[in-house]
Amino acid sequence: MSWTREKMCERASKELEDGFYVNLGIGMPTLVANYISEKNNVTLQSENGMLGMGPFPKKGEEDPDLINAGKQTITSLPDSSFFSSADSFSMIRGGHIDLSILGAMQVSESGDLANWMIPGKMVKGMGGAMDLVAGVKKVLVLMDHNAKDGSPKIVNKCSLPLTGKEVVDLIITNLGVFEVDKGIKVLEIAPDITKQELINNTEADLVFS
Amino acid sequence: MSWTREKMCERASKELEDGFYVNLGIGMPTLVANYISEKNNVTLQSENGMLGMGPFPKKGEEDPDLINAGKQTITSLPDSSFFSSADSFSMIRGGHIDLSILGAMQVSESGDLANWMIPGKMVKGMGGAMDLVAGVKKVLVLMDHNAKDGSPKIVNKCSLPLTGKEVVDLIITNLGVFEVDKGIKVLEIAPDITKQELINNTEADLVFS
Amino acid sequence: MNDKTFKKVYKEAKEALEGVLFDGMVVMSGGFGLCGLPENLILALRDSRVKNLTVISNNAGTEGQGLGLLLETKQIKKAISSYVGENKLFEKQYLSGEIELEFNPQGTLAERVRAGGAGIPAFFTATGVGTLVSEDKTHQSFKGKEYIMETGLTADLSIVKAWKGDKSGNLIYRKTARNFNPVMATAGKVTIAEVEELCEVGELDPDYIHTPGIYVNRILEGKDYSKAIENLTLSEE
Amino acid sequence: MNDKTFKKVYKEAKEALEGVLFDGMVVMSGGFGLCGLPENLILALRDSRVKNLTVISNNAGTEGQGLGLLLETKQIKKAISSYVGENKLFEKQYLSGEIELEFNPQGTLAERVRAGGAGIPAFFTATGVGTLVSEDKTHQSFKGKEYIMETGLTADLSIVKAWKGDKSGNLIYRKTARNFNPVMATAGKVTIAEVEELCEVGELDPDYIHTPGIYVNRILEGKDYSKAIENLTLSEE
Repeated sequence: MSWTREKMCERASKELEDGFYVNLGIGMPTLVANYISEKNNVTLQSENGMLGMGPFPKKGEEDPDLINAGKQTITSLPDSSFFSSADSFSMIRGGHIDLSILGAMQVSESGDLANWMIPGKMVKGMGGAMDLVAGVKKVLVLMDHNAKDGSPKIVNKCSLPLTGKEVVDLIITNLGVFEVDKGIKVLEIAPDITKQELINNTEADLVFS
Repeated sequence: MSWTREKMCERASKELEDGFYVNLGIGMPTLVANYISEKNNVTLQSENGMLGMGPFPKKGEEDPDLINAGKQTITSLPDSSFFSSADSFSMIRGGHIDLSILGAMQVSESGDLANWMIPGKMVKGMGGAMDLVAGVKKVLVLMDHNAKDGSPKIVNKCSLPLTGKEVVDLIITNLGVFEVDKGIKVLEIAPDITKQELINNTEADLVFS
Repeated sequence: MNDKTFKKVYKEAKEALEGVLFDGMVVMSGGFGLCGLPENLILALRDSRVKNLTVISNNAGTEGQGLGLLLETKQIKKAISSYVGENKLFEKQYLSGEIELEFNPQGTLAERVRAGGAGIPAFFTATGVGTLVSEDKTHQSFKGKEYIMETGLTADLSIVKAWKGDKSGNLIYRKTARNFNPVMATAGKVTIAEVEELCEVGELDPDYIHTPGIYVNRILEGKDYSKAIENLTLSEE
Repeated sequence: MNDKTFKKVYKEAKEALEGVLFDGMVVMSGGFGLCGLPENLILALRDSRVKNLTVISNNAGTEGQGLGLLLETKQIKKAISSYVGENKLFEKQYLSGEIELEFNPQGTLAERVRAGGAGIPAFFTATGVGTLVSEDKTHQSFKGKEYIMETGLTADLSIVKAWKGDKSGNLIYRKTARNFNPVMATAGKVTIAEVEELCEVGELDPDYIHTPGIYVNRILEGKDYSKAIENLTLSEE
């Protein structure tokens, strides 16, 4: 049985150590915020210029001047601070963010990441993704193990244009948890998934320990 | 009769156009502030991180957190703003300051400026002078025409280490006012000073109009 | 530009734009999505019909909102942005070749603008190394790590939106409506700011000014802010 | 450094320095002259007797004040500064070869520190072109103007002084005591801040934070600030 999205997010949240400053990408990574316990002091950064991102607002409390990088209405917290885009990316580029969680189209065995562009399709832009993967201390990819057409997303070499080269540290999919460190090391396998199933669904060579 | 220091400062103050943002160097240039009329909106920048520098404080009103680049106690004005050293020099380097008035040891006919170092003597450092002359739109040198030993300070080529190359636009001395523009053009001569006296006291060729 | 008259305050956005516009100019516009947009100035820019603009802005607006307004009137020749999703009109004009597009990583875009305002012609960053962004760019290694060189950006005109501003041009932004506005204010040959509340000089605390007045050539109090929300998201309880 | 325990608040400067000092380390210290100096942390640094320090700071203090204290104990091996006047002890140690000195133009120093904190390994500036400062540096021309390349600076430890700070590390500076403190806070592998007033989280307005808490690993409320005035100048009336 492969992991549900909820289970994947919960697993990803375990990577958020006490005191971590974390940037969560748009989409599934945003949901990881639901699994942050109040006990461990995790601070969320939003690259449009905010540290200390709070939950979504209650109805009627939304503020058009207070949005996250996905343009969603959010709230602030007592320890929040606001700053410019330049200051925000100085924080990111300068290696001050401990962890970034992003979605991906492809990850290669050397940690190359592709998640911004499909040739031939309209390109919306890379936004802050290239800055995040180049600057943040640890990059975690949270994605389905296979594309919708069933093709593997953990590949020998990305066929799609890269977002960053040798940037991914950890991959969490619905089938398992993988460390990128001179190859793809299998750290955990979802329940009832066999090694062979993992191998069948992965193009890159897997290292089992 | 050569100009007094007061007269020199008063003459320099005429270069402060309405609406100008101005940085005044340490020493005689600081005194130019005394000749700024309230009518023309001149704003003084202090490179340690302040725009809108006010007069020196009255006794008992000095604030150790409020100093200028010469480490003198100063005051703020209603339009003042404070910022970091990095932001201050972004303002300077980025060409946002209209005019800088500095002292000098030597100015060459091509506008090279030497004012920070005498070889063999203890060097205190260039502080912000190199940034100012490289970044500010117009650089005015305010200095005695001759050194204490009588040697000319407007020279063919600076013998002292440079603060900046081809940076000086205007020179005001006790003997006259000079524009640096493919040579040293004499704009004004102090009363009772003859052309010959000027020439005798200047190493660089002078262009009289 | 040094405004010799030191009359920075303008009543209307249209009036504030007078004398600074020309076809083919480069315009920077603050804002992130629809947040912190100089709405009045964008409208006045549209009404001016100035054309062949190169627009530097993180996004290209949505249909009928933000810079989307300048797409309708085909005033934009080129956009330098990090993300232009959510805009079918942009897509159409891009695919038909009417509009040129240069993508910059968001942090690189912000830093290029900051560099432009700070007199830094170029800097090195690891962002984009090994990607399409690095093509044709100077590569250099520092302490064993590879970087690419990016250049500073300036504009003929920067239009920014602040929360409060005083008549000497000091600005304060509110929450995440700050975004690209402060850096763009520094990088325009002329910078025009619109504010929700125009204050008298002395009303703002000098310790909390985000944009010192030196960067603002003209200022106006905007009106009828729509402050549209692009993606209203509420908590469930 | 990520402080896993998230216990940022320390009672004493001495305690705050525990575990981060080593001989030969690079230390950045905020302050301009005697204004905005981390007085408590400098004293504790002196008392620690850590030696062979490379100190990055705009000035070298005066005798018995600021970094002058670390000169008395000969803890400084090298200084990277823009101006070291007004300090006879520095002069003596420099002339005798006990201390190494690297002068940077003040704006270049500030920008190098900012770059270090912002992940920018190098940038170009016109400051110092044609002077001693440009010797042995990479020259490059942009749009017909000559620039030199300067590199980013980081430190093993940054010590900074703020006016108010909260327990999550957010800082606010007062007047010109801000100076180099905010950029240095970003460029230390470990940054320790001392504040005049330690506040509870939530007491500072998120719009007016000068240094976001992410940059501050440890924070303490300082005491007995001397806040010496280097050059008392009064108006005549």
